Amino acid sequence: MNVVYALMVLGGLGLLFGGLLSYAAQRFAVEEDERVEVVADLLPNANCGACGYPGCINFAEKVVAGEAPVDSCIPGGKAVSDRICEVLGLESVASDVKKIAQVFCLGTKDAAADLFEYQGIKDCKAAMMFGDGFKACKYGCLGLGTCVEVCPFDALSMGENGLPVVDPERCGGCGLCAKACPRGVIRIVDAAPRGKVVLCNSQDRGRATRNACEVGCIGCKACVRACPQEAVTVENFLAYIDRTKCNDCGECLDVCKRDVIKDFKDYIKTN
Amino acid sequence: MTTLTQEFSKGIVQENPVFRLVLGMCPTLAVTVSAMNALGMGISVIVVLLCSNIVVSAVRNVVPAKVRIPAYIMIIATFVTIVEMVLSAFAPELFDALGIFIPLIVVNCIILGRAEAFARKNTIGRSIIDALGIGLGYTLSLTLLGVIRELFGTGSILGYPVMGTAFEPMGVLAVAPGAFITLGILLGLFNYLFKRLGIE
Amino acid sequence: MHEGIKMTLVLLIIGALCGALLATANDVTAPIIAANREAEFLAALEGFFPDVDNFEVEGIGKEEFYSCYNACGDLIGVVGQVQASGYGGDIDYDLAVNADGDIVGLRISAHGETPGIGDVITKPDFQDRVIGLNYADPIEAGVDVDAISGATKSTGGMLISIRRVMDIIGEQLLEK
Amino acid sequence: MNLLAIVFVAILANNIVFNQFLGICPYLGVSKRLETSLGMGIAVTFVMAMAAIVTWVVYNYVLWPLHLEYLRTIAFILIIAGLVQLVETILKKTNPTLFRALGIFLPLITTNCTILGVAILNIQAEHNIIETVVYSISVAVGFTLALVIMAGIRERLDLANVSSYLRGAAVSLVTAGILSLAFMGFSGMMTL
Repeated sequence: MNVVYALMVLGGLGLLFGGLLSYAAQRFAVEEDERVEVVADLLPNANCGACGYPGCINFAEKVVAGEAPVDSCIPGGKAVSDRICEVLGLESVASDVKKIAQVFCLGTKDAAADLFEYQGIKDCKAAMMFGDGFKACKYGCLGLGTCVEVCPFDALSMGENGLPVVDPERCGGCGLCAKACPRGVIRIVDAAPRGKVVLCNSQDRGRATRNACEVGCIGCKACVRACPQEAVTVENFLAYIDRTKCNDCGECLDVCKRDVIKDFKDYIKTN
Repeated sequence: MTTLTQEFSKGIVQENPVFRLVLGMCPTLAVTVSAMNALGMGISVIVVLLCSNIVVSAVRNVVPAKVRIPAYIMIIATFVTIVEMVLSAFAPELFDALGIFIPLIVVNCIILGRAEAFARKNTIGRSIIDALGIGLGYTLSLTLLGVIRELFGTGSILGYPVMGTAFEPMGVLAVAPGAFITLGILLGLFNYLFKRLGIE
Repeated sequence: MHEGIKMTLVLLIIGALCGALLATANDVTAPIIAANREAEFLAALEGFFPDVDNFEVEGIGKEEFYSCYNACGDLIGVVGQVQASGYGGDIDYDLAVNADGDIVGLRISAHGETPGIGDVITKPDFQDRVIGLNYADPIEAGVDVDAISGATKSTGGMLISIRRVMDIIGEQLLEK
Repeated sequence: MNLLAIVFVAILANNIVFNQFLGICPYLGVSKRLETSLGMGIAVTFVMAMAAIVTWVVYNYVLWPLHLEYLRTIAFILIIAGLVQLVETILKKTNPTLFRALGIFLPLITTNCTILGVAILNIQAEHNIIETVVYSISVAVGFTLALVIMAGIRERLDLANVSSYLRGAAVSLVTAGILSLAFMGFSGMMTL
């Protein structure tokens, strides 16, 4: 007999909640364009904000509504925007420019001198509050890993020598690390593996840079004179190589006494 | 498609429920006062996980998405109650030891977790293997924690005093804080081991 | 609407099926469980009074008192399934008192006392202090039974409860 | 049993997380940030109070008279799952931002051992309806308290230089152990 009771009680509860839920599903139905769900699944879902929208779901809604350009998901790059175009039936518009983060500093723990020993919170922004950082060079990397923490793709890891290392496969060029770095040591550059690059961020005069770091650019302009393509310019005692003009001839690399100019392609993974 | 052996072994190492997925914490902390309890809990979780994975993957195409969770949890609850009845009928002393934790197997995140994350999307065969792998991984982790807490907490293993009379048992291990701290350090240890053995 | 009906139907069927399955499982196991419980308690009774033959139950509040009779029907003692309030919550224990009022046995069945400190109540050196006392003597912590230092809340709580239970058993013994 | 004792014991003396080991999975998962902890705490309080009332009524007016106590677990969990799904659908419509902030942790409330644990404890302690509601709300407040304290500590922990192996769940467990040690101090003060 109590089998029937049990059957009725549980069945009744199931019925009650089934009915309640189906009523609620209708009464509180949220009209949602199911394409948003599909597009959201295509996105890396790292909520990095590089597209300018707070989070991938928000961007997916704007894309489906047509208010956001299809290719503005930088980490996703061409692959993601093509797939979104397929889903939404638009023609692919994405240019195949892949972006990547680049650390413009070679000031390792031993190369760049410290002013004082910092034992505060392991965070570059926090360290900046103590006399603009514990390193003699006011432009170099502090090596406390704020960029590593903030990267949603785990593309950045802290090398033993105290400088962050960029992993080209994972980095989508979203720029969160560049925003997080209080000294602007990391910048988002074109990922094409060609050209030379000046790995320094110091705008100090020559003598100040020389005291602060063994590997800092002192703005001696030797590379400017040596470069046949006029690809190198010096501003505020800091050389900058325009990689679109640079043809990898290596003149500047040989002439640089400070050894601060490197090959772009082999410097991404190894430093 | 991962091979069947990988499906099984991932439950023990890569996706070990306690040390990697960090799921099913409530019974893990409370029951592992003694190795015997831990073993009993582990085995009842394997039985329930196996039955629930089979049924969940059997009905996976029938159950509409909106009522997925209530339906699965009812299936799990049925198996747990049956285990509860069988245990209290045929193994009363183990039943008394596991106390409130048998009904809580229903809300043990592992079982619903596997039903939701795995059984719902895979065939019955794969779900069985996954259930065995995850269940075994869970039991091993639980027993390991149980042995450590019992050895240092009361100086015995499976009830037999082992550490001699001079040993002053660390009472804290038998109580709540001890469980938290032991598991925390074990988690750290396993992270170190996994990193050293290069398992992602 | 179709979606709604399907949802309700699925929950109804699963609920009904589970209910039926559990009910049959219960019908199978319930008698065995009851038998287990019965046997377990009978064994406990025999532990206190080896020659117990049958017993009467009398419930007062949440506590139960079993008056035990031997084969020839005279009362050999009363066992109380009672509770005390200790440091870590309620302590369930059985107290056995023989016909002339002396405590014969004490068994803690469930307690939440702190292991290593409060659980001294399960150890012989506390229980022996209580065995042999008569319901007439005043059982007070510190007077004739010194509570164990460091676990005063647990042992003290036990002694107060034993005193209360002895009064109840005392009346029952007089009636018989 | 006076209600004040229940409130004190449920929040401090016998805290559901630190002393009874219930609700650890969401506790470890949600307490990364203060806002989600509070959001989760409020959602758990709401669902726990409602679930306690419904389960108490169903147990005492349906299961008890029909001698179906063994259906207790499955009936309770069905009620809880149904209630959570209901809260989820309503919240999705009325307050989408909180719904997205809670994200996965809303369905996780169903598997939150505290709610089923509290429902069962209410029945075992034979509370009447008022005690049930007071006990459930105090336990939920205790849970939120544990969550908020933990979230506060974890936000500072992320900046401290914890060894890379202990980061995340390991260090939160050790912190929870120390907090549980502190909460044990309350246990001797008052018992139910």
